[in-house]
Amino acid sequence: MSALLEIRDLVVEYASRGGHTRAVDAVSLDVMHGETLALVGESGSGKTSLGRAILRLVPAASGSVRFDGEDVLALGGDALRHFRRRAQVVFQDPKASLDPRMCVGDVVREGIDIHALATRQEANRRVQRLLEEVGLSAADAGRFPHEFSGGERQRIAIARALAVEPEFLVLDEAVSALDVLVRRQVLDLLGALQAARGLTYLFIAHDLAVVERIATRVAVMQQGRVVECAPTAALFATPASGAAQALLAAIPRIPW
Amino acid sequence: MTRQLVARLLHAIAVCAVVATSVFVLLQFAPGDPFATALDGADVPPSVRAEGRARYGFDLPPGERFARWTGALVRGELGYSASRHRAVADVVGDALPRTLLLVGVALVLGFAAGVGIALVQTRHHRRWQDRLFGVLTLGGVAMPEFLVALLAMTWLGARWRLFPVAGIGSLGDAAAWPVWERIVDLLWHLALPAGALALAVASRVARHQRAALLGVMREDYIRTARAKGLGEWNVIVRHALPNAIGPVIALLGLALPSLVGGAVLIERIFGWPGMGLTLFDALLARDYPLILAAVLLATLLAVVARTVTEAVAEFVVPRRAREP
Amino acid sequence: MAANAWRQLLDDRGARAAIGVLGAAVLAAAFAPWIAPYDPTLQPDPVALRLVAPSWQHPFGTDPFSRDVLSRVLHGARVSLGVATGAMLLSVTLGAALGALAAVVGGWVDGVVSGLVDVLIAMPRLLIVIALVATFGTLSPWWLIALIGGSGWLTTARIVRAEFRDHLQREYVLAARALGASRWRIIWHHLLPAVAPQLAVAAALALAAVIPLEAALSFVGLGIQPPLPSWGNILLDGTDYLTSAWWLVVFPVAAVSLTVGSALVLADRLRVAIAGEEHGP
Amino acid sequence: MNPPLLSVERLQIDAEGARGAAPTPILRGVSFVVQPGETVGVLGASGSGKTSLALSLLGLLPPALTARGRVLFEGHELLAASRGARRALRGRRLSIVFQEPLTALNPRMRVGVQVAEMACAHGERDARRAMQGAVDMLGRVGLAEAEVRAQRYPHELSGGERQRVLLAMALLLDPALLIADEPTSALDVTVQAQVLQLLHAQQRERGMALLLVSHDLGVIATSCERTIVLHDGLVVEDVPTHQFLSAPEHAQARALVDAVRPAVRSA
Repeated sequence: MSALLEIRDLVVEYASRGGHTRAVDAVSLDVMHGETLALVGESGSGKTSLGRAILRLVPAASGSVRFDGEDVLALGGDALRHFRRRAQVVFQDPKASLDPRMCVGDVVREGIDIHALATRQEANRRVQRLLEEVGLSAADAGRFPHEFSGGERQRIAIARALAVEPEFLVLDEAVSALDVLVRRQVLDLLGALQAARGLTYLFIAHDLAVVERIATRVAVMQQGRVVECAPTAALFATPASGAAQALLAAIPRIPW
Repeated sequence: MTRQLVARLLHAIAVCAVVATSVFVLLQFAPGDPFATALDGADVPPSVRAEGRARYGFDLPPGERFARWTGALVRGELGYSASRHRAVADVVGDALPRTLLLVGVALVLGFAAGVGIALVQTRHHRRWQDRLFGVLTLGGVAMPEFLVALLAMTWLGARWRLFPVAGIGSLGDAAAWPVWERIVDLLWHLALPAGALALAVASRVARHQRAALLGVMREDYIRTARAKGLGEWNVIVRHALPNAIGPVIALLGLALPSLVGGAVLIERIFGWPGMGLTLFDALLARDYPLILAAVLLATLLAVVARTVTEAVAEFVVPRRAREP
Repeated sequence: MAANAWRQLLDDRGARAAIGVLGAAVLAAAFAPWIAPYDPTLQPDPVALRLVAPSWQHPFGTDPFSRDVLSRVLHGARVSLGVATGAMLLSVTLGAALGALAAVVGGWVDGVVSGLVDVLIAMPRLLIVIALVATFGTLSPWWLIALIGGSGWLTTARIVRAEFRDHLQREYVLAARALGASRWRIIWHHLLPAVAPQLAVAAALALAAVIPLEAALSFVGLGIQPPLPSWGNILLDGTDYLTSAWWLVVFPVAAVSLTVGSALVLADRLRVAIAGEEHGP
Repeated sequence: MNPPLLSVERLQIDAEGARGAAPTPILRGVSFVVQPGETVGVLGASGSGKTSLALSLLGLLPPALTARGRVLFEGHELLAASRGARRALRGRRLSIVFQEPLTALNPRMRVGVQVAEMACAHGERDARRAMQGAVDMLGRVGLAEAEVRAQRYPHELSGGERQRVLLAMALLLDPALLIADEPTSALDVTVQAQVLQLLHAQQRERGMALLLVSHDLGVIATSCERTIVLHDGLVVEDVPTHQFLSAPEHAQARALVDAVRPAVRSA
């Protein structure tokens, strides 16, 4: 299996009082074609910054990111726009990540419009197909985000990301805000979509319990660094780093 | 802390420099000069006017006049007022304390009253006390200070003769009166102008303070305070007010320039011989040094007051949590 | 959800009353020539009809020149509200443009705009305007609009800049950027609709600031010049007759206060509606 | 059997409808009891009304919500009690720990003062003694260097430390019942476990009853003797926890258990 995404020595810094704070500190990671790489760490460990820097949503201070061989950090103009078609994102808070003033149809269509992927009629049909694909109905296109529950909103956000037919998705705490049952359903949906479309996922989470079922490999972050990266089963069986051990210990042991 | 102080000082100086320069430049474009208007009458021979212009440097090119004027300003000299036949510094020295008295009294009274009203409104949210003060303070902000002043002058002053309608002291040999009588007389004259101004301040403060308090009352820590079994007044005064008063103080700082503007009009209405009245007289007489000094000082007053309120706000409000 | 803010606003009794008063004022101004019982500049009998108290003939009384005060207040609305509206539109447009520019471009542009706002906001606006008008002599209403409007963009710029910066951080804007949306698309499709209610608040506040400013200028004789009536100069005519002719003060004061109060109430309720939307379900 | 410490009978909570619309029910007749010293978990998804339930017990519902029914606590009928009577109970006999420790603490007040205020609200006149009591308590809930930390502002402490401060406040006057509303949800996963352990240690030490409200089955299953499942404003399950885990009866309860079961088994 080859790497779709190669991250080398990536550094992300934020200006803060009296200098810079390193959110991501020289991280190197590969994400393979078709896999789900889970990125796990406590809040403030830099996992969200890493995800955003890969997508060029926040600037990287140094290092390199190669997507399918292309240098992402050097992209500009049309090339950047093309990259944005191929790599998409779903955020944590489905309430904040949908423009409350747009109806669902327009939200999902925005990517199609931006990249002029279809004529007006064809776009409408595509939006309807997408909504159905994520488990909503075509009639929902005319409704507004606030009329939906948290899980449904997250489905809308997934449909928006899929509208441009990406190969790679960053799922930034995409299920963390959801209730257990809904979370399970959305995870199932993500699994089905991955199988059907051959997607590659970078799955960011703060809780190891969430990723166990869906991750191929798990990378554990702590204070801006990746301290451990191993296949899921191996990491759960023999965690090497202190951070991974602490995260494992934190999973409640229910006395069945 | 020192760095912030220096930054504020630089800011104040920048504001004053900008104001001074723009006022000076604009006056250059203005038609006429003191010697066209101040020395009225057709019988003044042109040679006298020319001599006056030469004596006060009005025949120099604008650039040089500006250089001279700023140079003098830096040395603390404000020039000579042709219309008052006195040094500008003396005219200002008389007028400024009176304006400070007027604005200061209005500010202190208005702020205290405004915060008090807001506390009562918060305690009795949505009950009649809240509504009553809501209507009153709306009236207070809707009516510009000078309109309040006019109405107060019409009724309290002219009709019912409770207060004097003009001036800063009663006629007569004030110097011979005992001190306390002079103070009472001053306060009596101060009542209407300061009252009108204080009403405007109180209304603004009360409305902002009420909104800020009600916003804070929704915070989780208010719920925590209630869960302790604290009484409602305790909750409001100990927990809500300290968290809600900072923005209001800062806002008051922002509103100060308009307060100074209102004070200028009020001085004119009540004939209160402060900076505002001085400015109007100077404008009529095209007494440039005095106009410049008055505008500059009024700006300085606003800037200083704003800096002070910001510092106070910073002090009252310790660092808030900055975590995401 | 934006629609919610407007709907919530119309559900509010105070807001409806405020819109009603402002609407009535605008209608009165627009149709003043047809509503007003007399010519506002006509001086029928400066001796017999001087300072007549309110009556059926003259509901608001007459002024020292025997002119009908009701007609003058109505025509004054035309001038006062016209100048105020013009100045408000100018200041809000200017402020929105500069605030948006500062937030979106950032860097030195932001530095310049923010610095300018910081310096200018410390100046007493009324004082500066008075000084300017006094030096240039009296101005035409158009110049008044330019002067008052041009000095009032600061608040709007601050609000728009802060709102834009806030929304630029939000995930829905990030999502749009991730989709490849251009700056212009983000501004037009996402940010401007998002700040529209805030802009309405800024506009109402600007109106509430500008009406008294014009009144104050005219009141000190520096604004609208007679015989053209404005609320400020009707007051000016009345100051010499405070004890004898209360109607010269009360009616223009009421006109100014009602419109300013309505604008403030509108701004207030709109803010509540926006907040309710942000906190709501 | 002794009379229960807390007995909730047919508790209904309604949210005021917007402009004349009918009120929306949040709780539709909830009944349960808590015995002295017992640990009861209330499990529910977001929107199931569990936070409103917790707040209504203390009389802290926001004005838009109204509660009906009966809540008996140590012989007092809480919903009918006067404001003063309820206030006297709050904090002293009936305490609460909230979810978000950062926002639940006053940002402009030293944490020691905030804890001491609990004593002052219930009759302590000597400020020095109140402060000493607060520092002692902060030490007992495991805040290192309590004397120094008591002088800090909330944002100078970590999330776990802040939650300890809230706990110290709630435990200061030795209440008979502690309500913990999602006490760990806002914390990092590794800190969650510590705070839960602390909660239980304190509960055992004091023989206090604990009502633990959470959306997290893991939290409740590892620590509660009895589990109450709230769904759609009703109690759909009220059984010993082991029974709930092995044989949940209601469909919703079964779905909740199934959702976490496999993940936990392999861990």
